[in-house]
Amino acid sequence: MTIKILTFGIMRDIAGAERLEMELPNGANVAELEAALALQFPSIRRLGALFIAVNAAYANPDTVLSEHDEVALIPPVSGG
Amino acid sequence: MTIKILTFGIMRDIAGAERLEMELPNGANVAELEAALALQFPSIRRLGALFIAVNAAYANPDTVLSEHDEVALIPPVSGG
Amino acid sequence: MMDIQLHRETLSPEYCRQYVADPQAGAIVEFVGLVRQQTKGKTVLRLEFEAYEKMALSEMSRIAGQAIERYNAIKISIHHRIGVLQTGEIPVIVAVSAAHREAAFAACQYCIDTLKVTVPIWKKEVFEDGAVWVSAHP
Amino acid sequence: MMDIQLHRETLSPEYCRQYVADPQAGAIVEFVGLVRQQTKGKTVLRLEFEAYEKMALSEMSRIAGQAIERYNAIKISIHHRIGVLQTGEIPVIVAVSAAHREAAFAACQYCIDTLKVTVPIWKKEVFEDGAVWVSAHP
Repeated sequence: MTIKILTFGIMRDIAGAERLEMELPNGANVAELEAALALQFPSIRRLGALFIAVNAAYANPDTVLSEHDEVALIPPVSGG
Repeated sequence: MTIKILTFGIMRDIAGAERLEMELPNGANVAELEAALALQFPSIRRLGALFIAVNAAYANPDTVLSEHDEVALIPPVSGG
Repeated sequence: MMDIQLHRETLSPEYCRQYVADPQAGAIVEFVGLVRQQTKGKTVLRLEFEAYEKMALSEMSRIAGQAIERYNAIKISIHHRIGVLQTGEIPVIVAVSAAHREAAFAACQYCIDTLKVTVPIWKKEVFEDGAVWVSAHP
Repeated sequence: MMDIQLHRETLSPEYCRQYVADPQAGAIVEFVGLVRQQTKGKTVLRLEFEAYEKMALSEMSRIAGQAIERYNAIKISIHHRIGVLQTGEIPVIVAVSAAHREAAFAACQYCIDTLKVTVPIWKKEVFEDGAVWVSAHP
Protein backbone atom coordinates (compact mmCIF):
# COMPACT_ATOMS: atom_id res chain seq x y z
CA MET A 1 0.00 0.00 0.00
CA THR A 2 1.06 3.63 -0.50
CA ILE A 3 1.19 5.78 2.64
CA LYS A 4 0.95 9.55 2.17
CA ILE A 5 3.11 11.43 4.65
CA LEU A 6 3.26 15.10 5.68
CA THR A 7 6.58 16.56 6.84
CA PHE A 8 7.22 19.52 9.16
CA GLY A 9 10.09 21.56 10.58
CA ILE A 10 13.51 20.00 10.28
CA MET A 11 11.94 16.77 9.02
CA ARG A 12 10.83 18.65 5.89
CA ASP A 13 14.43 19.78 5.35
CA ILE A 14 15.66 16.20 5.80
CA ALA A 15 13.02 14.78 3.43
CA GLY A 16 13.41 17.63 0.95
CA ALA A 17 9.65 17.70 0.38
CA GLU A 18 6.38 18.69 2.08
CA ARG A 19 4.81 15.39 1.19
CA LEU A 20 6.25 11.91 0.87
CA GLU A 21 4.83 8.62 -0.32
CA MET A 22 6.17 5.35 1.00
CA GLU A 23 5.36 1.82 -0.10
CA LEU A 24 4.67 -0.51 2.83
CA PRO A 25 3.18 -4.00 3.02
CA ASN A 26 -0.58 -4.04 3.66
CA GLY A 27 -1.24 -4.04 7.41
CA ALA A 28 2.09 -2.40 8.28
CA ASN A 29 2.19 -0.53 11.58
CA VAL A 30 3.87 2.66 12.78
CA ALA A 31 7.00 0.82 13.94
CA GLU A 32 7.49 -0.58 10.44
CA LEU A 33 7.02 2.89 8.95
CA GLU A 34 9.66 4.24 11.35
CA ALA A 35 12.10 1.52 10.28
CA ALA A 36 11.52 2.30 6.60
CA LEU A 37 12.03 6.02 7.24
CA ALA A 38 15.29 5.41 9.13
CA LEU A 39 16.62 3.44 6.16
CA GLN A 40 15.65 6.12 3.65
CA PHE A 41 16.74 9.12 5.79
CA PRO A 42 19.65 8.07 8.03
CA SER A 43 20.00 11.56 9.54
CA ILE A 44 16.70 11.01 11.38
CA ARG A 45 18.81 9.26 14.01
CA ARG A 46 20.40 12.58 14.93
CA LEU A 47 17.04 14.16 15.82
CA GLY A 48 16.09 14.51 19.47
CA ALA A 49 13.01 12.41 18.69
CA LEU A 50 10.61 11.66 15.86
CA PHE A 51 6.96 10.97 16.57
CA ILE A 52 4.38 9.75 14.09
CA ALA A 53 0.88 11.21 14.00
CA VAL A 54 -1.93 9.30 12.34
CA ASN A 55 -5.04 11.30 11.49
CA ALA A 56 -3.77 14.27 13.54
CA ALA A 57 -3.15 12.39 16.80
CA TYR A 58 0.03 10.89 18.25
CA ALA A 59 0.22 7.20 17.29
CA ASN A 60 1.72 4.20 19.09
CA PRO A 61 4.32 1.93 17.45
CA ASP A 62 1.69 -0.79 17.05
CA THR A 63 -0.92 1.43 15.40
CA VAL A 64 -1.82 -0.25 12.10
CA LEU A 65 -1.74 2.00 9.04
CA SER A 66 -4.06 2.12 6.04
CA GLU A 67 -3.95 3.96 2.72
CA HIS A 68 -6.63 6.42 3.84
CA ASP A 69 -4.70 7.61 6.89
CA GLU A 70 -3.16 11.07 7.08
CA VAL A 71 0.31 10.33 8.44
CA ALA A 72 2.61 13.12 9.68
CA LEU A 73 6.23 13.13 10.86
CA ILE A 74 6.59 15.17 14.06
CA PRO A 75 10.19 16.14 14.93
CA PRO A 76 10.79 17.75 18.36
CA VAL A 77 8.27 20.57 18.74
CA SER A 78 9.27 24.10 19.72
CA GLY A 79 6.09 26.16 19.90
CA GLY A 80 5.34 28.77 22.52
CA MET B 1 3.76 62.23 75.58
CA THR B 2 0.79 62.22 73.23
CA ILE B 3 0.88 59.62 70.43
CA LYS B 4 -1.23 60.33 67.35
CA ILE B 5 -2.72 57.17 65.88
CA LEU B 6 -4.41 56.41 62.55
CA THR B 7 -7.07 53.68 62.39
CA PHE B 8 -8.14 51.53 59.44
CA GLY B 9 -10.69 48.88 58.52
CA ILE B 10 -12.42 47.19 61.44
CA MET B 11 -10.07 48.97 63.85
CA ARG B 12 -11.69 52.25 62.83
CA ASP B 13 -15.11 50.80 63.66
CA ILE B 14 -13.82 49.59 67.05
CA ALA B 15 -12.19 52.93 67.85
CA GLY B 16 -15.11 54.92 66.47
CA ALA B 17 -12.70 57.47 64.95
CA GLU B 18 -10.19 57.87 62.12
CA ARG B 19 -7.62 59.31 64.50
CA LEU B 20 -6.89 58.65 68.14
CA GLU B 21 -4.57 60.23 70.64
CA MET B 22 -3.13 58.23 73.52
CA GLU B 23 -1.12 59.43 76.49
CA LEU B 24 1.94 57.27 77.13
CA PRO B 25 5.02 57.75 79.32
CA ASN B 26 7.99 59.28 77.51
CA GLY B 27 10.08 56.52 75.94
CA ALA B 28 7.19 54.03 75.74
CA ASN B 29 7.55 51.30 73.13
CA VAL B 30 5.10 49.54 70.80
CA ALA B 31 4.40 46.77 73.33
CA GLU B 32 3.30 49.36 75.87
CA LEU B 33 1.06 51.02 73.28
CA GLU B 34 -0.51 47.63 72.52
CA ALA B 35 -1.20 47.06 76.19
CA ALA B 36 -2.83 50.49 76.54
CA LEU B 37 -4.97 49.88 73.44
CA ALA B 38 -6.13 46.50 74.75
CA LEU B 39 -7.28 48.15 77.97
CA GLN B 40 -9.16 50.91 76.16
CA PHE B 41 -10.66 48.66 73.42
CA PRO B 42 -11.18 45.15 74.83
CA SER B 43 -12.72 43.87 71.57
CA ILE B 44 -9.26 44.11 69.94
CA ARG B 45 -8.67 40.66 71.44
CA ARG B 46 -11.26 39.20 69.08
CA LEU B 47 -9.33 40.35 66.00
CA GLY B 48 -7.25 37.83 64.06
CA ALA B 49 -4.25 40.07 64.70
CA LEU B 50 -3.33 43.71 65.22
CA PHE B 51 -0.05 45.09 63.96
CA ILE B 52 1.39 48.51 64.67
CA ALA B 53 3.04 50.56 61.94
CA VAL B 54 5.38 53.39 62.85
CA ASN B 55 6.10 55.90 60.11
CA ALA B 56 4.47 53.65 57.51
CA ALA B 57 6.48 50.49 58.26
CA TYR B 58 5.66 47.47 60.40
CA ALA B 59 7.15 47.98 63.89
CA ASN B 60 8.53 45.51 66.45
CA PRO B 61 7.20 45.36 70.02
CA ASP B 62 10.41 47.00 71.28
CA THR B 63 10.31 49.91 68.81
CA VAL B 64 10.45 53.08 70.94
CA LEU B 65 7.83 55.73 70.14
CA SER B 66 8.11 59.49 70.03
CA GLU B 67 5.56 62.29 69.65
CA HIS B 68 6.61 62.94 66.05
CA ASP B 69 5.90 59.39 64.87
CA GLU B 70 3.00 58.54 62.62
CA VAL B 71 1.51 55.47 64.30
CA ALA B 72 -1.11 53.31 62.58
CA LEU B 73 -3.19 50.36 63.76
CA ILE B 74 -3.19 47.57 61.14
CA PRO B 75 -5.90 44.94 61.62
CA PRO B 76 -5.73 41.81 59.39
CA VAL B 77 -5.33 43.02 55.82
CA SER B 78 -7.55 41.83 52.98
CA GLY B 79 -6.34 43.49 49.80
CA GLY B 80 -6.10 41.84 46.41
CA MET C 1 12.11 48.71 37.29
CA MET C 2 8.72 48.91 38.90
CA ASP C 3 5.42 50.74 38.57
CA ILE C 4 3.34 50.78 41.78
CA GLN C 5 0.01 52.58 41.85
CA LEU C 6 -3.20 52.95 43.84
CA HIS C 7 -6.23 54.07 41.83
CA ARG C 8 -9.77 55.23 42.51
CA GLU C 9 -10.76 54.54 38.89
CA THR C 10 -10.86 51.41 36.68
CA LEU C 11 -7.54 49.56 36.43
CA SER C 12 -6.03 48.76 33.04
CA PRO C 13 -4.43 45.33 32.44
CA GLU C 14 -3.18 46.69 29.07
CA TYR C 15 -1.29 49.47 30.80
CA CYS C 16 0.41 47.09 33.24
CA ARG C 17 1.31 44.57 30.54
CA GLN C 18 2.75 47.24 28.28
CA TYR C 19 4.74 48.69 31.16
CA VAL C 20 6.54 45.38 31.78
CA ALA C 21 7.29 44.58 28.10
CA ASP C 22 11.03 44.69 27.50
CA PRO C 23 13.48 43.64 24.75
CA GLN C 24 15.14 41.20 27.20
CA ALA C 25 11.83 39.63 28.25
CA GLY C 26 10.66 36.30 26.84
CA ALA C 27 7.64 36.02 29.12
CA ILE C 28 5.00 38.17 30.76
CA VAL C 29 2.70 36.75 33.43
CA GLU C 30 -0.21 38.93 34.50
CA PHE C 31 -2.55 38.30 37.39
CA VAL C 32 -5.90 40.10 37.26
CA GLY C 33 -8.25 39.89 40.24
CA LEU C 34 -12.00 40.11 39.69
CA VAL C 35 -14.85 40.86 42.08
CA ARG C 36 -17.03 37.74 42.18
CA GLN C 37 -20.82 37.81 42.34
CA GLN C 38 -20.86 35.27 45.13
CA THR C 39 -18.71 34.66 48.18
CA LYS C 40 -19.45 31.65 50.37
CA GLY C 41 -22.85 31.34 48.70
CA LYS C 42 -23.94 34.91 49.45
CA THR C 43 -24.54 37.55 46.75
CA VAL C 44 -22.10 40.46 46.99
CA LEU C 45 -23.65 43.86 46.26
CA ARG C 46 -20.32 45.69 46.17
CA LEU C 47 -16.86 45.82 47.74
CA GLU C 48 -15.29 48.77 49.49
CA PHE C 49 -11.49 48.93 49.62
CA GLU C 50 -9.59 51.30 51.84
CA ALA C 51 -5.83 51.65 52.14
CA TYR C 52 -3.23 53.22 54.37
CA GLU C 53 -2.03 54.70 51.13
CA LYS C 54 1.50 55.78 51.93
CA MET C 55 2.35 52.46 53.55
CA ALA C 56 0.50 50.39 50.93
CA LEU C 57 2.63 51.97 48.21
CA SER C 58 5.86 51.39 50.13
CA GLU C 59 4.93 47.75 50.95
CA MET C 60 4.02 47.02 47.33
CA SER C 61 7.33 48.56 46.24
CA ARG C 62 9.19 46.42 48.75
CA ILE C 63 7.45 43.27 47.48
CA ALA C 64 8.20 44.13 43.85
CA GLY C 65 11.84 44.78 44.74
CA GLN C 66 12.11 41.42 46.48
CA ALA C 67 10.54 39.64 43.50
CA ILE C 68 12.94 41.32 41.07
CA GLU C 69 15.87 40.27 43.23
CA ARG C 70 14.77 36.71 44.09
CA TYR C 71 13.46 35.69 40.69
CA ASN C 72 15.53 37.91 38.42
CA ALA C 73 12.35 39.53 37.13
CA ILE C 74 12.88 42.41 34.73
CA LYS C 75 9.93 44.75 35.34
CA ILE C 76 6.94 44.61 37.68
CA SER C 77 3.72 46.60 37.67
CA ILE C 78 1.30 46.40 40.61
CA HIS C 79 -1.91 48.43 40.56
CA HIS C 80 -4.49 48.24 43.34
CA ARG C 81 -7.93 49.79 43.31
CA ILE C 82 -9.42 51.64 46.28
CA GLY C 83 -12.98 52.84 46.85
CA VAL C 84 -16.23 51.13 45.81
CA LEU C 85 -16.13 48.23 43.32
CA GLN C 86 -18.97 46.40 41.62
CA THR C 87 -19.12 42.74 40.57
CA GLY C 88 -16.81 42.06 37.61
CA GLU C 89 -14.48 44.98 38.36
CA ILE C 90 -10.73 44.57 38.91
CA PRO C 91 -9.36 45.14 42.44
CA VAL C 92 -5.73 44.30 41.65
CA ILE C 93 -3.30 43.65 38.80
CA VAL C 94 0.23 42.21 39.04
CA ALA C 95 2.21 42.06 35.78
CA VAL C 96 5.75 40.66 35.67
CA SER C 97 8.27 40.23 32.86
CA ALA C 98 11.30 37.94 32.92
CA ALA C 99 13.67 36.30 30.47
CA HIS C 100 11.91 32.94 30.94
CA ARG C 101 8.43 31.87 31.93
CA GLU C 102 9.26 29.98 35.13
CA ALA C 103 10.65 33.17 36.71
CA ALA C 104 7.73 35.26 35.50
CA PHE C 105 5.18 32.83 36.99
CA ALA C 106 7.08 32.53 40.29
CA ALA C 107 7.59 36.27 40.69
CA CYS C 108 3.96 37.10 39.83
CA GLN C 109 2.63 34.54 42.28
CA TYR C 110 5.05 35.73 44.98
CA CYS C 111 3.85 39.33 44.57
CA ILE C 112 0.14 38.59 44.80
CA ASP C 113 0.55 36.04 47.61
CA THR C 114 2.65 38.46 49.66
CA LEU C 115 0.46 41.46 48.85
CA LYS C 116 -2.51 39.66 50.37
CA VAL C 117 -0.59 39.11 53.61
CA THR C 118 1.30 42.34 54.20
CA VAL C 119 -0.08 45.30 52.23
CA PRO C 120 -2.31 47.53 54.41
CA ILE C 121 -5.47 47.44 52.33
CA TRP C 122 -8.84 46.38 53.73
CA LYS C 123 -11.84 45.00 51.92
CA LYS C 124 -15.42 45.30 53.15
CA GLU C 125 -17.94 42.98 51.53
CA VAL C 126 -21.40 44.51 51.38
CA PHE C 127 -24.37 42.10 51.24
CA GLU C 128 -28.09 42.77 51.22
CA ASP C 129 -28.25 42.09 54.95
CA GLY C 130 -25.06 43.79 56.14
CA ALA C 131 -21.34 44.22 55.61
CA VAL C 132 -18.15 42.58 56.91
CA TRP C 133 -14.47 43.49 56.96
CA VAL C 134 -12.89 40.44 55.30
CA SER C 135 -10.38 38.46 57.44
CA ALA C 136 -10.86 40.70 60.47
CA HIS C 137 -11.75 37.80 62.74
CA PRO C 138 -10.10 34.39 62.89
CA MET D 1 -15.39 26.75 27.80
CA MET D 2 -12.38 27.29 25.59
CA ASP D 3 -11.18 29.44 22.73
CA ILE D 4 -8.33 27.90 20.73
CA GLN D 5 -6.90 29.75 17.75
CA LEU D 6 -3.94 29.86 15.36
CA HIS D 7 -3.28 33.28 13.79
CA ARG D 8 -1.11 34.71 11.03
CA GLU D 9 -1.59 38.24 12.41
CA THR D 10 -0.77 39.98 15.70
CA LEU D 11 -2.22 38.27 18.79
CA SER D 12 -4.35 40.22 21.27
CA PRO D 13 -3.86 39.71 25.02
CA GLU D 14 -6.96 41.89 25.56
CA TYR D 15 -9.09 39.55 23.48
CA CYS D 16 -7.93 36.47 25.40
CA ARG D 17 -8.37 38.11 28.79
CA GLN D 18 -11.86 39.33 27.95
CA TYR D 19 -12.80 35.90 26.63
CA VAL D 20 -12.02 34.24 29.97
CA ALA D 21 -13.71 36.86 32.20
CA ASP D 22 -16.71 35.33 33.95
CA PRO D 23 -19.07 36.24 36.82
CA GLN D 24 -17.86 33.17 38.76
CA ALA D 25 -14.16 34.03 38.27
CA GLY D 26 -12.13 35.68 41.02
CA ALA D 27 -8.82 35.43 39.16
CA ILE D 28 -7.42 35.60 35.66
CA VAL D 29 -3.84 34.55 34.95
CA GLU D 30 -2.49 35.35 31.51
CA PHE D 31 0.81 34.20 30.05
CA VAL D 32 2.15 36.22 27.12
CA GLY D 33 5.24 35.01 25.28
CA LEU D 34 7.55 37.55 23.65
CA VAL D 35 10.22 37.15 20.97
CA ARG D 36 13.52 38.12 22.60
CA GLN D 37 16.25 40.07 20.85
CA GLN D 38 18.90 37.65 22.02
CA THR D 39 19.02 33.89 22.46
CA LYS D 40 22.15 32.30 23.94
CA GLY D 41 24.00 35.54 23.26
CA LYS D 42 23.16 35.72 19.55
CA THR D 43 20.99 38.40 17.98
CA VAL D 44 17.77 37.01 16.52
CA LEU D 45 16.67 38.64 13.24
CA ARG D 46 13.27 36.97 13.19
CA LEU D 47 11.41 33.77 14.08
CA GLU D 48 9.44 31.59 11.72
CA PHE D 49 6.70 29.40 13.19
CA GLU D 50 5.04 26.62 11.30
CA ALA D 51 2.29 24.33 12.54
CA TYR D 52 0.56 21.12 11.62
CA GLU D 53 -2.52 23.23 11.99
CA LYS D 54 -5.28 20.68 12.33
CA MET D 55 -3.36 18.69 14.94
CA ALA D 56 -2.05 21.79 16.74
CA LEU D 57 -5.64 22.98 17.26
CA SER D 58 -6.78 19.57 18.51
CA GLU D 59 -3.76 19.22 20.86
CA MET D 60 -4.30 22.72 22.30
CA SER D 61 -7.98 21.89 22.82
CA ARG D 62 -7.04 18.66 24.57
CA ILE D 63 -4.63 20.52 26.87
CA ALA D 64 -7.23 23.19 27.70
CA GLY D 65 -9.78 20.47 28.44
CA GLN D 66 -7.37 18.71 30.79
CA ALA D 67 -6.58 21.99 32.58
CA ILE D 68 -10.28 22.78 33.05
CA GLU D 69 -10.85 19.32 34.49
CA ARG D 70 -7.73 19.04 36.70
CA TYR D 71 -7.72 22.55 38.11
CA ASN D 72 -11.41 23.41 37.92
CA ALA D 73 -10.60 26.32 35.61
CA ILE D 74 -13.62 28.16 34.23
CA LYS D 75 -12.53 29.38 30.79
CA ILE D 76 -9.29 29.06 28.82
CA SER D 77 -8.11 30.93 25.76
CA ILE D 78 -4.98 29.78 23.88
CA HIS D 79 -3.83 31.69 20.80
CA HIS D 80 -0.65 30.77 18.91
CA ARG D 81 0.93 32.76 16.13
CA ILE D 82 2.29 31.19 12.94
CA GLY D 83 4.41 32.73 10.19
CA VAL D 84 7.20 35.29 10.56
CA LEU D 85 7.64 37.17 13.86
CA GLN D 86 9.93 40.07 14.71
CA THR D 87 11.57 40.85 18.05
CA GLY D 88 9.00 42.00 20.63
CA GLU D 89 6.07 40.25 18.95
CA ILE D 90 3.87 37.71 20.73
CA PRO D 91 4.11 34.04 19.68
CA VAL D 92 1.65 32.67 22.23
CA ILE D 93 -0.98 33.68 24.78
CA VAL D 94 -2.61 31.49 27.45
CA ALA D 95 -5.37 33.10 29.52
CA VAL D 96 -7.17 31.19 32.28
CA SER D 97 -9.95 32.14 34.67
CA ALA D 98 -10.83 30.33 37.88
CA ALA D 99 -12.68 31.00 41.11
CA HIS D 100 -9.39 31.41 42.98
CA ARG D 101 -5.88 32.44 42.02
CA GLU D 102 -4.05 29.22 42.89
CA ALA D 103 -6.10 27.28 40.33
CA ALA D 104 -5.69 30.00 37.70
CA PHE D 105 -1.89 30.03 38.12
CA ALA D 106 -1.63 26.23 38.09
CA ALA D 107 -3.88 25.79 35.07
CA CYS D 108 -2.12 28.53 33.07
CA GLN D 109 1.32 27.09 33.81
CA TYR D 110 0.11 23.58 32.97
CA CYS D 111 -1.19 24.75 29.58
CA ILE D 112 1.97 26.56 28.48
CA ASP D 113 4.31 23.85 29.86
CA THR D 114 2.38 21.10 28.07
CA LEU D 115 1.93 23.13 24.89
CA LYS D 116 5.70 23.41 24.59
CA VAL D 117 6.07 19.63 24.79
CA THR D 118 3.20 18.24 22.74
CA VAL D 119 1.71 20.79 20.31
CA PRO D 120 3.03 20.30 16.74
CA ILE D 121 4.42 23.77 16.15
CA TRP D 122 8.01 24.39 15.09
CA LYS D 123 10.12 27.50 15.53
CA LYS D 124 13.03 28.44 13.30
CA GLU D 125 15.41 31.06 14.70
CA VAL D 126 16.97 33.16 11.97
CA PHE D 127 20.35 34.79 12.75
CA GLU D 128 22.65 36.88 10.56
CA ASP D 129 24.76 33.80 9.83
CA GLY D 130 22.07 31.16 9.40
CA ALA D 131 18.94 29.58 10.82
CA VAL D 132 18.12 26.68 13.14
CA TRP D 133 15.01 24.67 13.98
CA VAL D 134 14.85 25.03 17.77
CA SER D 135 15.08 21.78 19.81
CA ALA D 136 15.54 19.61 16.71
CA HIS D 137 18.76 18.08 17.98
CA PRO D 138 19.51 16.88 21.50
